[in-house]
Amino acid sequence: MFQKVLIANRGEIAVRVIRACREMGISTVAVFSDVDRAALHVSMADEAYLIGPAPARESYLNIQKILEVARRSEAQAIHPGYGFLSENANFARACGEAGVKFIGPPPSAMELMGSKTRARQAMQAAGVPFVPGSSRGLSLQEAEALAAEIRFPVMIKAAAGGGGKGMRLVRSATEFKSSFEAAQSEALRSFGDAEVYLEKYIENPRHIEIQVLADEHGNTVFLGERECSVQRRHQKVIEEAPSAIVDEEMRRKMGAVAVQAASSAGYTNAGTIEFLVDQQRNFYFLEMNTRLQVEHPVTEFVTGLDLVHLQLKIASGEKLPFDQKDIALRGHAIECRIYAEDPENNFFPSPGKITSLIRPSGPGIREDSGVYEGWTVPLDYDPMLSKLIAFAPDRAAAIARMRRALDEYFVGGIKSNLPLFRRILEHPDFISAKIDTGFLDRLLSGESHLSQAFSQNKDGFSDIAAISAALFAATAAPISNGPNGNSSAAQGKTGSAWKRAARDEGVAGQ
Amino acid sequence: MFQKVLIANRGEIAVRVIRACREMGISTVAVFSDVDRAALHVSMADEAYLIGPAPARESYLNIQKILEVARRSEAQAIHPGYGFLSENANFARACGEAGVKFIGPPPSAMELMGSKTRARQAMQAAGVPFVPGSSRGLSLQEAEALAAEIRFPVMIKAAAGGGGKGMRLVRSATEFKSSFEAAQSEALRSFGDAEVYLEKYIENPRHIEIQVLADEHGNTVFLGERECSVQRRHQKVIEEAPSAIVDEEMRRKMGAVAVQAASSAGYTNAGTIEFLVDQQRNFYFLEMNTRLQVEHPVTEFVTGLDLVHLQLKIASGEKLPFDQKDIALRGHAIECRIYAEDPENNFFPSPGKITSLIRPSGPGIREDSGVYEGWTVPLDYDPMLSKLIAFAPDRAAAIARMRRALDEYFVGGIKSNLPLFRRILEHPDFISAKIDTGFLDRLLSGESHLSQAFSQNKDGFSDIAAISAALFAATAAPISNGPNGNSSAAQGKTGSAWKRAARDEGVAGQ
Amino acid sequence: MIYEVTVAAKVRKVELTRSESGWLCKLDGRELPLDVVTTRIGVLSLLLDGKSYEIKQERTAGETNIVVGNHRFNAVVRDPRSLRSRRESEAGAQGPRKITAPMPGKVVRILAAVGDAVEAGQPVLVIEAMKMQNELKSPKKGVLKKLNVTPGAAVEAGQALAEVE
Amino acid sequence: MIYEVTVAAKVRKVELTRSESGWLCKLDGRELPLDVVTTRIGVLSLLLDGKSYEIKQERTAGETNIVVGNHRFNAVVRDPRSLRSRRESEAGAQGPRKITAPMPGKVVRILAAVGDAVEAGQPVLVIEAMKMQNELKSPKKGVLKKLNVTPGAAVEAGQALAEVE
Repeated sequence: MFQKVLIANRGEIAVRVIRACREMGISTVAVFSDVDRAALHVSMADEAYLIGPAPARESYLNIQKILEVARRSEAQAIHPGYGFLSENANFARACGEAGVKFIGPPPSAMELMGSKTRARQAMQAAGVPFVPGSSRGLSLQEAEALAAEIRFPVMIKAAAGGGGKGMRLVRSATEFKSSFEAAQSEALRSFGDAEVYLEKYIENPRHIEIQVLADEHGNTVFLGERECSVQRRHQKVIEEAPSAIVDEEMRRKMGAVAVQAASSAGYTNAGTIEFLVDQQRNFYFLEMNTRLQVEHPVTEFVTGLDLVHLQLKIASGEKLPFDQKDIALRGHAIECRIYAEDPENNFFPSPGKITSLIRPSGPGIREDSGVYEGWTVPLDYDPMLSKLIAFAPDRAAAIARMRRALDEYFVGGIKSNLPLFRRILEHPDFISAKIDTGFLDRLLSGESHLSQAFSQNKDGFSDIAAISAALFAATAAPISNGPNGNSSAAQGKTGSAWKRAARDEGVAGQ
Repeated sequence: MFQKVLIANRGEIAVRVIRACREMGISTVAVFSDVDRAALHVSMADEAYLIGPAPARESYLNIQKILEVARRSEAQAIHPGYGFLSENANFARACGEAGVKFIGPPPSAMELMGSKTRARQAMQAAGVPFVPGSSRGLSLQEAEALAAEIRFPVMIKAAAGGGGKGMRLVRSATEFKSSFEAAQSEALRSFGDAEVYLEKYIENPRHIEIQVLADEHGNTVFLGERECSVQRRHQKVIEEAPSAIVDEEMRRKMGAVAVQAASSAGYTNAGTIEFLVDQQRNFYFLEMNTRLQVEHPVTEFVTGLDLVHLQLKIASGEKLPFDQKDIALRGHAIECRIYAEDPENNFFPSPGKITSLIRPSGPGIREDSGVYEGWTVPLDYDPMLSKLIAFAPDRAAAIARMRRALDEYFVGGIKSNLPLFRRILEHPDFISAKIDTGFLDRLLSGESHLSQAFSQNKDGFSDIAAISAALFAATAAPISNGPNGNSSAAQGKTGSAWKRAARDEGVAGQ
Repeated sequence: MIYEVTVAAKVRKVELTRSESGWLCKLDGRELPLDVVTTRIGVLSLLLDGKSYEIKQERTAGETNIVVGNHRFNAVVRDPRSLRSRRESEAGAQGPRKITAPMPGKVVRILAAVGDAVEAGQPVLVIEAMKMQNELKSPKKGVLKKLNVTPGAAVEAGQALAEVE
Repeated sequence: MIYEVTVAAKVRKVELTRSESGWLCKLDGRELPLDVVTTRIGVLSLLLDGKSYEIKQERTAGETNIVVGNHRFNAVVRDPRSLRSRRESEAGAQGPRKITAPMPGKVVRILAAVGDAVEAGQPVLVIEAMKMQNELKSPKKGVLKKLNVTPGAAVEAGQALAEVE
């Protein structure tokens, strides 16, 4: 096993990996940018090195700088987390050349899976089921012809893409050209590569993915599925394991395909095969994520395993300590991604100082957090604060438990999307597992979110709220909010005045 | 299912039950004493009623007052937690007479198991294996005769006892009389009943217990065992599930005995049969705890079940939702009981204001806490702050995880026994599971605890500590500590001077 | 102390008097037998007729919300004795409409020029924060009268960026 | 600022100078390139030559400990400029030995009378707190000179209860 591991990431996932290393007796090396000096991962690591200014490309994406720290600290391996350099084959290759083990798959497998068109070709060759469409980048003309053949609606996707960037849904030939060009230019902006391809659009699909683990001795297993259909603009918001629509037979089939896909790509370490599932429960390969997923904790809860421990063991050359037959699922787990963003205001990011943080705990609750009370969430990165995961014997109990935990959870000083989760978890379609990737966008575009979230007619509660607002004003303790650090009294007035003005001017409803 | 449940308890267990009720859609009624107005269970409940002054006998043990609140709030059931009235058959009977369901066994089973001598008679009739000794209260003369017969060492125990009160180990005839009388008077003081009985003392036994669940339709199951051998003065300090020495066959045998014991007593709801296990792995009935145990979370982790949910279901008349064959154990769980007491100073209680609280979280960690930052731990009750539970695929990983979590955990303003746990979890005998009920007392009576806990020779760290102490002094922020609320600067000086004086005078080493 | 509190679209009058045992509270003239304890900064425990309420104050740069259990209420508190507060209130009710930054960030694009006619809801500028771009829209139909920022400018939450009349 | 800090049975001299970029630190005359950030009240993050230390200040009524990672150190800080501090220090080093309450509680029994000869380690009084009774013992062989409390008295942490000479 490694003696020292560098974590090339920040936030909750850096903390997650540091915890795993500590549990395994491995020293940890953190890297941080200028604005992250006081971040949790810096305090928690055994060593920490500044690698540059706030912008990610000058720090967390700076391969040279990170390898220099690895050399200096004599780290034997690098865990990339997710995001940043985690799916960058050049980084993996540079690690290898620098004599540092990259904790993830070989660069060749990353490259294969990183190009959606190449991945499609390879997976089709391996017999993996696919949504009808092209398996390579297309010109506008080719794309128009293919769209006519597989019929609208179709989806245009960036070949180098991910995270919803460079994607366009097209429902008719008339909008095709403008969408195609918009997708190309967004792909170019986001990934430096304008190549796009085409797929038949599946109406109301579910997003279900299979976790795989492969050691470096040819053993590959799958750890059940995750249902990730609750998405906003193609970004996962809630994930669960198992999926309500996957039975033992479907799980075996999807798992076999996932293992086949990973094996044929020469894959090692942890990875995820994402599938679209249509209303007849047919499943189609979507893409492979060649890294640890944000949502790995739900799999950990239902399998009883620790994926980061296993990643470290695999990367250090150990064999998988179990066979497929040893994997059993038990209970149900749900994860909510808590973001610093305002669900009542178009999900605008809400960085700033966390003046108060009350965290849920107790039975069946796990929180993987990257923040603490008093920490100022910087502007510069993904605004995820933490992941809240609930486990219970069955899905209904897990939902109830998550609601209980959300009621306990409180973030003061900045906006968070906590109110959104309560709304989702109370929705009859979510409760009955009638979810697909359009569920959340439909929910959000329905009745005014604002009026839903803010209680109007609960009279007892509004009485209490009115009195409490006055009590807070009367007992105001100094709260420093943001870099200006006004006293509470002064701020109360400024804040109220601003809010009043904002309301009058209709800004809040934007 | 009940609509409303009163929780006749405080601290972490009240919070635990409130959480379970909330998850099941049940309204909760808290009761509190004068000093608990700001306690966590009061804020978390839907309703809360003052039941009297701080002393427990005037509040949390006040049956009339609690039933009055039940009537007034229209609670349909009462959960007694553990301690206080939880094993008081009179209370259970009074609940029944008041038309409120007592969430626990019938009073008859509580009474049977509450008297150690009657329990012994009944259990012997049911064929449960026993440590040689008496099955009823003894006079001094009878006891002396029996001790000679079963041979020293023997243990004198209070018939109405529990928690180590009224217990005396006697190794020779010469000390017998004084120990017998001391045990009698302690039993009288603690339980209002001087009756004591006698048992052969098992050298270096393990304390292993079986969790049982029985519904009101005649179904009884067991949920595996817990190893509770790490005790200080007969009080459990660390518990784990499963036990390292219990294999499948022994588990089945112990489980069958436990189910037989519970069934023959007409037991319903959750209960625990405690066994002593000798070095040949023979097990002997010790006693039955007719309530939820402090350590129930380790069983929840390895079975995937929720015992409080099941208690509520059973009490409302539901059948157990599973059979014995559905119960499977997976992984390993360890619990540490975090107390406000000073392990470097003879475990003196350390009530006071919690000025800082940093709580561990992340994978495999559960915390059941009854406190929060800013809360003043009152003098009047058991000083347990919280329970920290770690789960991992195997025992070694669970120990490593618990150590990681303990490193994250920080309680400022009062002393806690956190440093003790690190010491235990690093001990080779604990790591190799060579533990018995004398393990911890031997560990504590060994080399000076003080010199162990305070690092002397870690030079790098002592440099850092010296600089940090000065930095804290230089940047001192006002910390209010205790009711006097001095400013930090003033307190720093007073504190230092006092400490210096205390050290000079040898108080710290007492 | 007397406060005017706007909650759930209603203006309520709250009178608070410190007594020896805590606070005496009147809501719209009605006295409430309230038992109030501050447990943490920004957190109150209230007991009223046996009901227990945990109240949290959710303050951000822009606004104050009061969380009662799992219900959230926007709250605007006014101390009627404060003259400044009253003046600002009156001023805010009229005049041209401002476009304000809802969070700190950077102006990346400006989509209209001073003097342009704009529709209600028409995007006027784009702000980037935390890797997301967000359009800020005109609150009303009118003419873009002022633009206080240029592309690349860093802005604070609440800062007035433009004005439509 | 100059401090004398007693840690791990050694007296260390710490010089702290505020600079623009933080603190300049000298330990026993040796300059350390320390990067210091306060993350929470009572919690520091220190970086020194790449090593990261999280430091927590564990203060109770009686003493201050410094927790470095999972190592705990008792720390006594003295500002040599403080005259009062110095005088107390000198006074504390001599004279009769006191028996002090290590936690708040109630005196339940007194086991020796003023004028009695006591052995080192002999129980002198019993304090009860949180349902536990604890004996307080004589710190030295001598004569019980003073008893400041009677059975039933409530005592604070650090309060001098008796004196042995």
